Amino acid sequence: MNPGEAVRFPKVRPRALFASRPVLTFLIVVAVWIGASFVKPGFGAFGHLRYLVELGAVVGLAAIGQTFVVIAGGIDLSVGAIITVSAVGAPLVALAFDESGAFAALITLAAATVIGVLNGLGVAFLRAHPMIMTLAMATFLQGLLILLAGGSAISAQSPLLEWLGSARPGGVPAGVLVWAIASVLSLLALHATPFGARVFALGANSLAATLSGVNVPATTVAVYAISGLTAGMTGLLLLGMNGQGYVGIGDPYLLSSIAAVVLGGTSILGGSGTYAGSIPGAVLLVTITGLITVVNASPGWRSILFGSLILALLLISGREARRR
Amino acid sequence: MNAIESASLRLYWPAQRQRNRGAGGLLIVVAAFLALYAYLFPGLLSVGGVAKFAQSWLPLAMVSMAQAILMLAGGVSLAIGAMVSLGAVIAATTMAGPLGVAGGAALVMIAGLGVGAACGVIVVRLGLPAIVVTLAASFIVGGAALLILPRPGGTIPAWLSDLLAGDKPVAAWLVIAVVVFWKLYLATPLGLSLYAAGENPDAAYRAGVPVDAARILAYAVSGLLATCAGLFVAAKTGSGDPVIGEAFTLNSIAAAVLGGVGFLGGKGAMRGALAGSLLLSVMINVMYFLGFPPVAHYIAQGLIIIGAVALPEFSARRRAL
Amino acid sequence: MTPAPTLAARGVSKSFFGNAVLREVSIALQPGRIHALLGENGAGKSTLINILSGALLPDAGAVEIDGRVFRGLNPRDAHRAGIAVVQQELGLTTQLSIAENIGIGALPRRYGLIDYRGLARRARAAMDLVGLNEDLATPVGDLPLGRRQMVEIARALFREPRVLILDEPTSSLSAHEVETLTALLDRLRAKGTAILYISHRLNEVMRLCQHVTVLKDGVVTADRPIEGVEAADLVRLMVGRDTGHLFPAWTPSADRDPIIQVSGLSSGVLRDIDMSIRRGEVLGIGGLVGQGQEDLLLSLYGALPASARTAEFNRQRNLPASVRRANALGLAYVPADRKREGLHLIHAIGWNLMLPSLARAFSLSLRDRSKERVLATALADRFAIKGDLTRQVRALSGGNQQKVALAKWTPAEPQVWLLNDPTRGVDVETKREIYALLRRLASEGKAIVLSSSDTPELVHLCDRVAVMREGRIVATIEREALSEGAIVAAAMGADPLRTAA
Amino acid sequence: PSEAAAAAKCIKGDRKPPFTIGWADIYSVPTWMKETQGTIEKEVDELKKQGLVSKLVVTDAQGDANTQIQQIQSMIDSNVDAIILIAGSSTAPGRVIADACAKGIAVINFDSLVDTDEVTAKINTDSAQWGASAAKFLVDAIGGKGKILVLNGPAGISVSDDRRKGAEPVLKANPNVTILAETNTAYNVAPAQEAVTNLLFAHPDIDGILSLGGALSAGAVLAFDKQGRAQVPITGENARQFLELWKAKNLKAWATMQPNWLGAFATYAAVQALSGKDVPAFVKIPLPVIDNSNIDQYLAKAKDFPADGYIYSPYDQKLFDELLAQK
Ligand SMILES: Nc1ncnc2c1ncn2[C@@H]1O[C@H](COP(=O)(O)OP(=O)(O)OP(=O)(O)O)[C@@H](O)[C@H]1O
Ligand SMILES: Nc1ncnc2c1ncn2[C@@H]1O[C@H](COP(=O)(O)OP(=O)(O)OP(=O)(O)O)[C@@H](O)[C@H]1O
Ligand SMILES: [Mg+2]
Ligand SMILES: [Mg+2]
Repeated sequence: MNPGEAVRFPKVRPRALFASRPVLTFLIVVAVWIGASFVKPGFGAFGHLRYLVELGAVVGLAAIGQTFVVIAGGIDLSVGAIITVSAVGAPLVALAFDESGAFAALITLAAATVIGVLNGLGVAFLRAHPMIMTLAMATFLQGLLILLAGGSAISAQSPLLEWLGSARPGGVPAGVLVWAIASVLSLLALHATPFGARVFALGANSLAATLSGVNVPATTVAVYAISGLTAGMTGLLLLGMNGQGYVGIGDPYLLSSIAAVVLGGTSILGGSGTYAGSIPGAVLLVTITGLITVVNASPGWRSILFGSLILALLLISGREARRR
Repeated sequence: MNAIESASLRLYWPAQRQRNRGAGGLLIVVAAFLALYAYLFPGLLSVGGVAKFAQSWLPLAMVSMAQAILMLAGGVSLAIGAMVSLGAVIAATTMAGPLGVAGGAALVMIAGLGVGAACGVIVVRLGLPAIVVTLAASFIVGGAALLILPRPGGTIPAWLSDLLAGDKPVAAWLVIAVVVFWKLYLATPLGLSLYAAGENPDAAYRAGVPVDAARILAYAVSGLLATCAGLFVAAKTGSGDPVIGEAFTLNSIAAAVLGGVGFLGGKGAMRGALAGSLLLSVMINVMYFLGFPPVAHYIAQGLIIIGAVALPEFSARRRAL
Repeated sequence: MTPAPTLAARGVSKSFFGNAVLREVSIALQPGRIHALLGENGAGKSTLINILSGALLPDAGAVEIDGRVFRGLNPRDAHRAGIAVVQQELGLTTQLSIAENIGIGALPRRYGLIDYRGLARRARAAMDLVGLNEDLATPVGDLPLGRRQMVEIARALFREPRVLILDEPTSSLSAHEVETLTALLDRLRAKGTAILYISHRLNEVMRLCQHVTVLKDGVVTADRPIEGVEAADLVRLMVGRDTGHLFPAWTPSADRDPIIQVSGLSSGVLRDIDMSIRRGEVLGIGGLVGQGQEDLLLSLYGALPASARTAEFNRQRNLPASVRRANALGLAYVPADRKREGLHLIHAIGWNLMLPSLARAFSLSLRDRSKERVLATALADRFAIKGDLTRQVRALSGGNQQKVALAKWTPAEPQVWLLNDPTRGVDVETKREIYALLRRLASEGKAIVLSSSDTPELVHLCDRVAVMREGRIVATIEREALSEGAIVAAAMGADPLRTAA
Repeated sequence: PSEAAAAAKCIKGDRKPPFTIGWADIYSVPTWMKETQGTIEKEVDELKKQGLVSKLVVTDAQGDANTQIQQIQSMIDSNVDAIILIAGSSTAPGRVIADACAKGIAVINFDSLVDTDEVTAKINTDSAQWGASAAKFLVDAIGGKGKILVLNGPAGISVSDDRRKGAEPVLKANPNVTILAETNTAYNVAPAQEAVTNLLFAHPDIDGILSLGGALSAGAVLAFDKQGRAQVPITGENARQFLELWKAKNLKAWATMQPNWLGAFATYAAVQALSGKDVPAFVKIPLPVIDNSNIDQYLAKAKDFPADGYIYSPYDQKLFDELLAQK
């Protein structure tokens, strides 16, 4: 590196790294884990922490697409419905020749991606606001579910889903493995490819992006397609973990995917952020949920505690990040 | 002042008219739906018909305004539903007691203003993202509602229910009262500052606009509207329910966005949000009278929502060509 | 002993993230005097006026109003003390009406409500001062850039200030509007207003101001009456060395084949435009502000739907249907409103410089960061964009932002540059560099289309100037006939030199 | 007149067959609701054949009690002859239902009940008895002492509150049974599995699970299974997944049900009331019990039911008539 370049691109100081939202969120997760294991010994058991990460994988997978969409300046309110549709729909495409269930999974993922593409087309070409487009899509999918759900009595279990839901190669739950691979790919796509740069450009200023030659419609369609795909993956994982898809299985993951993204430091206004923050964000959310479950209190108090914890943690990470 | 001069100095009403432009397409769609509804159900065009319809629309109208105010200020709230529930349970547990209707209503308003302002202070002063702060608030407020009333119950004095939700179109008058309240609010310097503070807070601050105060006030007013919507729901149903408001969160966002209120602050007008909520509300009745089965409901609802935003977009583009 | 200045800064210093931007700067504004504040882009002018008006707090030093020291001055206090600022970057609220924008922050009230009658009357008076004749109720979002600038000025006048601070008020104004403003400032000065005037247009400064303070790298290098100072001296004080002519020598280039030819182009306000753009020329687009210049550039760039009877772009038939198509045909566009259309403010400078290349690259190829760094460094060096390129663009001064908006296109080696007021807010030194760059590009056989509100720029730089009025090209003035007078005359509709485009 | 005197509440006797039935569904998408809707449609087809019913109008409030009120209002506006409903809130629809009743519309409320009495009839199993029976089974199954988890439905909902309240006296009477923790989740598998797994780690010894409905039990069984813990006695409902797990894991379990044919029965009762028959104000449906003695009968029918559905007990008109005859 020549000296001019060193001035132009100074090395990131380690201290600055520690003040970054992803790292900070990660540290908070670790702190909560340590704190909770003192209060509730069972909380810190390896098996429990592993389970929390496994749950985090579900939220985290859904948060992949949500991160792309939010960075691109949109929001996807149909992830919950897409998750449900794939979890309920996957057993319906079980085919006789397809013994592993892989083919059915592929069809399901393809369908979920197509739903995402439709979202993207609506946002890009009908110019419908992302909230409106994806909310309307969620409504459509509810209608679709009335037709799909309960119509058939095929049992869901295929070897692939069984593996996804309960295998632990090398002690790592399969879902976590899938999540890890998907995370690496998304981080690469977001930060190491021109496509990722376009996503950031689109979210920060779509007009300037257009005038800079970015293919805004194509990029828009792509991010929603990614969101559909990862929601589909989430649906399959849930199906594997619960042995059964049911209507409403995806509902909790709409708000939690958004919360994970924002807790991880991605701006809801678009244009800035990273999936690296959504990862600890997702684990943080399931950790708090787990923590609240073991607290003995009335439902009202538990709800209050949950909200207060989120707020308190946000205060720590949010404030630190702003000091930069 | 001569006539020509006064003509060139007209400001308030022309400025109001200008703000119709963005909402024009939607207003036409809404009018069409209302006409269709009246055609399918002629009973709408009676005092009782208007009364009943206004009763079902009013809470959604109020929460849509509560949401739109925040969006104009560059925020958003996921706690609207919980605030409605809170308003409802406070009303249902106090109004029949020693506090009476007036005391209960005051408590509802104080709770709305207070919780709203607290959210506002956290978002504005601490610079935290509104969406997560209000998500947290939704759990806290929802929890508080459950503590006040762990299961549906409580009562609202019958005369109040009969007054607000009887056969007289009191709810319709309330819609008008809320709109007047909003226009008054927007006619105060702090109210109008909402637009400037929402669109470009830095520039507004430099122009001497009390940005933080305007935004915190917006949160407080939003909270007030939400808990008052809860009070009305409680009166309409004669009782309290700690989870009655849940659906209002997403519906309020849908109505506001449908009405052209933007997410980045300072974009859109309240009439759009009101029109959006009216569309969402009347749509339910129209589909019923058209005899749609539930599957068709879902499909049609999606199509109507997309259509209402896409059609004006297309007609606008054709004009541009 | 002179009376206490109306507004003064005493030894103020300010740094951002450890970079000193102002070092012990003092400045004193006297009533009845127009005080010029000069300096290169990034010298700290805007920062200084932000401190004077309470928008920023100094790290050290103090602000005095009428001799009284103010600590923790905020914009509201400053307004109350009679200080009004026209900010460099537009800060209007698009949905509100002109009148509401003018009044906001100081709305007249009655029974706690806004007094709309009073607001209308006073806003109209302020608008009359700056020559805005639009309807009071027009939403500001409907106005073109230049008119919005006038609204900003009217907003400052609305407060009937004792101190008026103008940060590059003329950067998006046309000659005609500049006239109006100049006359207005003279009148205000005569009435005893203290005025601080920032501009990169030295001729304006020489004509208007009585006193000058020059900033260089955050330090005052001169503070003296303007009488007896030459423009060249001022440049030397700002830049720190002798410089040559602002405009490069004009030499006709050899290559004069048309690269773009359109006839009957219509779009938006554009009516039936015939034009040809040749390789190796700088084609100026002149006219009053908002006569369709921007629409013309945008429709050539595929960013506005347009139709044409015939069109030939780089030997391809048809108008480009999209920006990407235009880029592929070798066109690049640099917008006037760099904040909204040109740059991604929250992203790094280096990232902005790379965006057009990234927009063209294959989606899922891996980015080569080290190559990007080399390229970005080279671009920054070439355009004299100083410092760390990992900072956000929004931390750059206005002029430097403009350089980024221009520089980012060079790696694409466009054949046709569509430039919309590219020197808006750019300091003289950078202007000189940009002018030299444009001529060099032209001599390399590239075509430049330069729309500018700065008439001297058109006169000295262009091979031809097409003057627009109401969406039409009303005249095309060849090099030999070019003069400011000819352009203004054509723009105002009094041109005898009318020739075919 | 004599007929009118005997007539059920709300009925004025001015409505003639064939009747229009309004089915104000709170949320039509969940499988339990779809199955219920199936029984209603079947019953309506039957009644149509008899010329008693002309039309079934269905609304779907998408889970929102406010929307349900609006839709019931529309039913009143369009003058249906009967409204059958599952209430989205035990209090909210009270006033609109009373309006309907005052207009002479037969109102039959089943499953989730409203507090108001201004209805023709309410039809339901006894939630308190549900909770009590479940608790009794569990206490017996763990030998009268031990540590248990209690899985409740969502907070703030009457049904889940009532079931829990029903269990309370039984638990009180057995002080050796301690409650380690309680949960409130939607009546679904995933949240229950999540909560129980978290609780498994916090509490090393769990002797039994008092699950008060829906698919919660299946979630708990899956949680134990996945964490490799030995299954414990558990109560539950007739969700097919739970019954299948019960058999597969050889559980010590007990289940009851909220029969889906309540829908069909409500339809039948509405027509009976409109036809001038007397209908009791409250029809209490005896709780069917599923235990090891009869689980195979239920599982034998499993294939006729959706994989995420509920296997309900058989019904016929004779059963309905018997239920209506009760006092
Ligand atoms: N000029 C108008 N044309 C039609 N309706 C109007 C007009 N002015 C007010 N209203 C009524 O007022 C209601 C809400 O108030 P309004 O829409 O004026 O708030 P607003 O648009 O947010 O205010 P502002 O325009 O200042 O932002 C609308 O639903 C509409 O019925
Ligand atoms: N908010 C900020 N954060 C970081 N750096 C800033 C900020 N504001 C200004 N600077 C830096 O301070 C320096 C001075 O900026 P300033 O805007 O005062 O320059 P200027 O003299 O007005 O330039 P121009 O003529 O281009 O407008 C620049 O280097 C700029 O990068
Ligand atoms: Mg500046
Ligand atoms: Mg500048």
